[in-house]
Amino acid sequence: MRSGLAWAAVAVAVLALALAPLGLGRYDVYILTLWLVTAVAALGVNLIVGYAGQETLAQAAFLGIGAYTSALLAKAGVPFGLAFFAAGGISFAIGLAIGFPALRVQKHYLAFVTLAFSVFVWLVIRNEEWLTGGVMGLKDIERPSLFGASLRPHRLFFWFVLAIAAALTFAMWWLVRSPWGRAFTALRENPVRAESLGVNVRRYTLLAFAIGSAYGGFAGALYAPLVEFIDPAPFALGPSLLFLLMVVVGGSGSFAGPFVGAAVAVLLPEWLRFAESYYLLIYAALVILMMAFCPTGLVGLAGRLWSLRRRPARMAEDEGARALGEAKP
Amino acid sequence: MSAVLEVRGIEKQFGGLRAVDGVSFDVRQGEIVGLIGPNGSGKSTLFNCILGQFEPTAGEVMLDGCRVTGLRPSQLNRLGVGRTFQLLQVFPRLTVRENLILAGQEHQGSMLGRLFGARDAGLSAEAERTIEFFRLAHLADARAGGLSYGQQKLLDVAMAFMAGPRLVLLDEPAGGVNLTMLADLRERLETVNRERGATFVVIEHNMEFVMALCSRILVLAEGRIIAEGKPHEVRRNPKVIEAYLGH
Amino acid sequence: MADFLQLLIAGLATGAIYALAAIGFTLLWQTSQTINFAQGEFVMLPAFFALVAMHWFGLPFWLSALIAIGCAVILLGLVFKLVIVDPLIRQGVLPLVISTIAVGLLLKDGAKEAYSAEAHRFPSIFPDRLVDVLGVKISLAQLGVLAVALAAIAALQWFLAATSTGRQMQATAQNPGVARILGVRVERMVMLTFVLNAALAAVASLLISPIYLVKFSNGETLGLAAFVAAIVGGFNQVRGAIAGGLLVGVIDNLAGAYSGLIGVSSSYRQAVPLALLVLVILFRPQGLLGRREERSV
Amino acid sequence: MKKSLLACLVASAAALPAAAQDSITIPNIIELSGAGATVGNNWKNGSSLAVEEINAAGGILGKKIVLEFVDTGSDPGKARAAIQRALDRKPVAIFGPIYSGSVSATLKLTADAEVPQIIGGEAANLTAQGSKYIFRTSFGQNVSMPKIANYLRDEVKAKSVAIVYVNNDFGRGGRNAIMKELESRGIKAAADLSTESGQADFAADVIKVKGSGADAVFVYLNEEESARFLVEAKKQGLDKPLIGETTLLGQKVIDLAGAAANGVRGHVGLTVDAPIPAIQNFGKKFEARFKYKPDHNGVKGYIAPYMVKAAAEKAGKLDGKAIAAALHGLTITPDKVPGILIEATWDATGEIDRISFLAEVRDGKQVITKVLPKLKQ
Repeated sequence: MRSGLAWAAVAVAVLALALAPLGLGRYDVYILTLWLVTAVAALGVNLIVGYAGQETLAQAAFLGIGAYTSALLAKAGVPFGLAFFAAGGISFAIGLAIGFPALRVQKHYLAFVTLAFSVFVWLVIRNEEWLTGGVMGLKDIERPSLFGASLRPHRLFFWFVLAIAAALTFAMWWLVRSPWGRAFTALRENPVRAESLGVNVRRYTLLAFAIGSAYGGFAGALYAPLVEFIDPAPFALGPSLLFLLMVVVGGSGSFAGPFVGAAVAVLLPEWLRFAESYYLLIYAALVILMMAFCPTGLVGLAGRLWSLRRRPARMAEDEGARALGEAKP
Repeated sequence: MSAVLEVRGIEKQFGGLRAVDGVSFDVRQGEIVGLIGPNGSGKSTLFNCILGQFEPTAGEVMLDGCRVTGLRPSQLNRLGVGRTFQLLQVFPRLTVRENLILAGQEHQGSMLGRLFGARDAGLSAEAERTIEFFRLAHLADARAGGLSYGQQKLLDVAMAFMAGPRLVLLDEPAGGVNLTMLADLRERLETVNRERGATFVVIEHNMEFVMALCSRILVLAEGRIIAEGKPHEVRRNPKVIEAYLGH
Repeated sequence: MADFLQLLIAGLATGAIYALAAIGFTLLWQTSQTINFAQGEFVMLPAFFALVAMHWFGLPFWLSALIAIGCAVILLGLVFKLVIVDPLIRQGVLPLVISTIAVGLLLKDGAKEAYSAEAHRFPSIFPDRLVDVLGVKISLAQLGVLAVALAAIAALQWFLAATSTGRQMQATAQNPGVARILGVRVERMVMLTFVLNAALAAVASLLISPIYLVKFSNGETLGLAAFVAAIVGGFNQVRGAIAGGLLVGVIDNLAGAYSGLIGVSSSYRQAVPLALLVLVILFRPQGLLGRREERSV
Repeated sequence: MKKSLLACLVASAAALPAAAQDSITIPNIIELSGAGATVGNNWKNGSSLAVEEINAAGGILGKKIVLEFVDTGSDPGKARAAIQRALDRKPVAIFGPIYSGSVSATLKLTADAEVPQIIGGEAANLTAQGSKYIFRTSFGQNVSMPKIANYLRDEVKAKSVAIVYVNNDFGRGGRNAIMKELESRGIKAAADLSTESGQADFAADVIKVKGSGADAVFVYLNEEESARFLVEAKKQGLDKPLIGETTLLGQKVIDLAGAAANGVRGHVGLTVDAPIPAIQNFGKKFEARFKYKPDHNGVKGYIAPYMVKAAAEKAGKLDGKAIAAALHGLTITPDKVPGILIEATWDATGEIDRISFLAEVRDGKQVITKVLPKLKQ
């Protein structure tokens, strides 16, 4: 009964999204597309941070790996489908390669290694001019074609991205409700106990990190044809920190969190346009308030308001405190 | 009967402190062995060395005659060794049923099979049975974090049995559990032992509980085994009395 | 050889500043498990306090410097602890880490909007003179930076080891539970580490600004360097942070000069300290001088 | 319901302040945060100052100008989105971006929309891509680097040169351009040193320069890094001529580097320090208004509105296409439009042509040693 309702809500949301561009201008459609692409990368961060309880400071770097992989392959004449899976696959493999040594040691070390990796990727993109175009970037990245029709028009490209994002979202949903998802939750809540129950904590953590990173790669493969231009700036350490911020603001560990967080990150600068360069200040202040009063993020806040109406307030608070309070090392 | 578990000269040093100092013992199929000793005598450290949580400084552990020293806890678990911890360790955000399925799922099929297969990893029926067996049926869909302490303790123990282990190491299962629940717990453990032939090693401070449950008792003091025998023998052993009273 | 010494001394002077910032990292980590991603901004900001005092209120430099340290202690020590860390540590480590990232953004963009996006000159405490030692040109300013930084570190070490308050702080850092039983006023000690962190950051700021110039974005490089230094040296030891800071400063300079010898372009200079970090994590995860923390069950 | 909510959210995001009939809005898509924040804020202040003056004098063709500032975060992707958004509202012109990478990412959009884009970028290739709608506010590196190379050959008489550049789009572009020019003049590049934006310690770089045995050093860094480099060079007693562009010889560098800047030489385009009363007057106005000395990006921002004004008045209408057409081949003189500061001409590719200077720093002051004429008289 409840799940039937949830399915209906999802169907309505997807339908609404599919129809949205009909009433919107070119720039608005661009922003919506950017939101979807950002949300895909954020889904990956949420898997790593929210479900598996690790910290990643390299999602923007994986976005970059995906973007350059797909752009370079597209320029070499490789079909988009292949380039797309190559972008995700390479990110997955690199995720395994850097996660493997980092996860031998304590919790925060994955964060440290990804931080170093993030800077390193940025340096490679900037320095290897022969491959990546260096600081001048790669121009004129073609949008893919489908059945012979170019997806250059902004609405067609939006629908294309929507379809891919929906598929990736479904795959993520499948993953987190499978036994793997249960294992992820277990290793976040209590890795020692999980290990004693036969959960290979290192392997699951590594897989969560690699799959989350692959989502960064997939998002990158969509980002390049969306913007039609890439350069090193959006793949630096700073944007990686912003990915982490966005997922926590949305609600880490909740399935809708990344979508909400990405919406805030993409749309807030638009809403705060009147504030010109002050919007970063406002955003930062909001994040701090959010963390202090509702660490479960906007989704948690919405849930709390909802249950306040329906249940005694005390229970809702307990729930909120429980959600992130136990993420201690 | 053959020895399920053989412990040979286990030592564990923390800095200058020798927490476990050359412990050897065997546990045979179907036995319930109690491990007692004063606080700080190294019981939990010994467990952790056997179970791969700590790497012992010296010595080895054999399971069914195979050397398993240095294996990770998850590998040992998949070889059929279950355990509980001294402090309560359930997953508060999962339901009772989910906790139990989690406890068994890693023994079902392959990694990929678990990803693409059924959500319950084919364990719903087994979970149901375990829930019934530990008398948690009315709580099956409640979040574990919302259960009372005793109920959580039962769940904790139940999880250790989910995968049908041959050897279970229980660290203070009776700690903090009220009297009625305690009798329940003992009776359940005895039933598992009888019906499934599971072997136990139990650390316990509650002497009544341990004396009634165990067929053989090892006494640990200052990292060494100072006495071993049937419950009534151990009870009268002067070394044991000194170890307890002298500290 | 002279070149090498030149690089070594320049690297040590910069490294001493990294060490000051890195010590703060380790102090906060030890007493409250806080990873402060705003640490670079903590070093960037106090120089702005001094600039405001000098240029807006026309105060002399020495007074402005004192005011800068005072403001840092209050805002980056007390207020940071009470307004940011205290409410957030209750929510867990991740929300706190996220918040320090946000604090960093806030301070950086705040300084830019409130003062300016320009780089500013900052008066040096030390005379602008050069001494020539065995063909190595050393500026008095550099020596001064090194001397003051090392003196601050020595004073800190002495304070931690020889005073009763210092020992209580160490006890708090190692095991707050036990410290509390022993009668240590743990809360006060934790607060003191935040104050110390802010004071060290302010000293670092006043020392480095004549060389780095004062700019809102200075914290990015500094924070990263201090972070790397803390991990390389050992996150749980003050002496580790010192060694890490000096090492990162020297290695960065040597990498800039000699990376060509091993066929690496100097455009990868930034990668060298990070490679060191990864190596340390792989082979000595507790840091070069850190204590090993046994995995708890 | 969800759809309308979404549409509403997005629409409200894009909603613009309803522009009054008697004013026109010109979007500035510039670097207000991130690595380019200094550059962008100078441009912002410069263009604001010019617009205040223009509006006080009655505006352009009777319309007041409203500037809208949009932050790119120094990210070309965001710049592109912002330009797209601005173009959806059909402005008569767009100002910015200043980073060449961001310009490169956006110039096709403005060309397709036929809206003139007045840029701050200096990379050589920007005007070579066939856009009829971009206009520079300063020399491209394709113009300035040959002048520097000539200077190195004829005045400095260097046979080999060490190049120190900042590894961003500005520095990297200049480095690539000067390499080409040096090669064609038979001058050897003795060292090719990449440095970081925001780098503080130049000890290693100066040692490498010294070790290279070059006759002269070409320093192509942003102002702050230039100052830090000069201080280190003086400390280590680097005695080779230090040659540079506007970012090495500006008053700002002199202020920051102090005595270490003395003896530095090179070629400068339009700077606040040029010995021309109109320019120095601008510098004073700017400093009075914003409490600091502008750099050349302030000048770039300042002349942009005056370019639009002169072109619109020539075309007789406020229309993007007409303004662009009018700017091609237009010479604006300060006697007619004082805000242009110095006579300037735009060619068919949007390249700017005006006089420039050879200068050196003596006793903490920039001294012009020679005035180079416009390329085409």
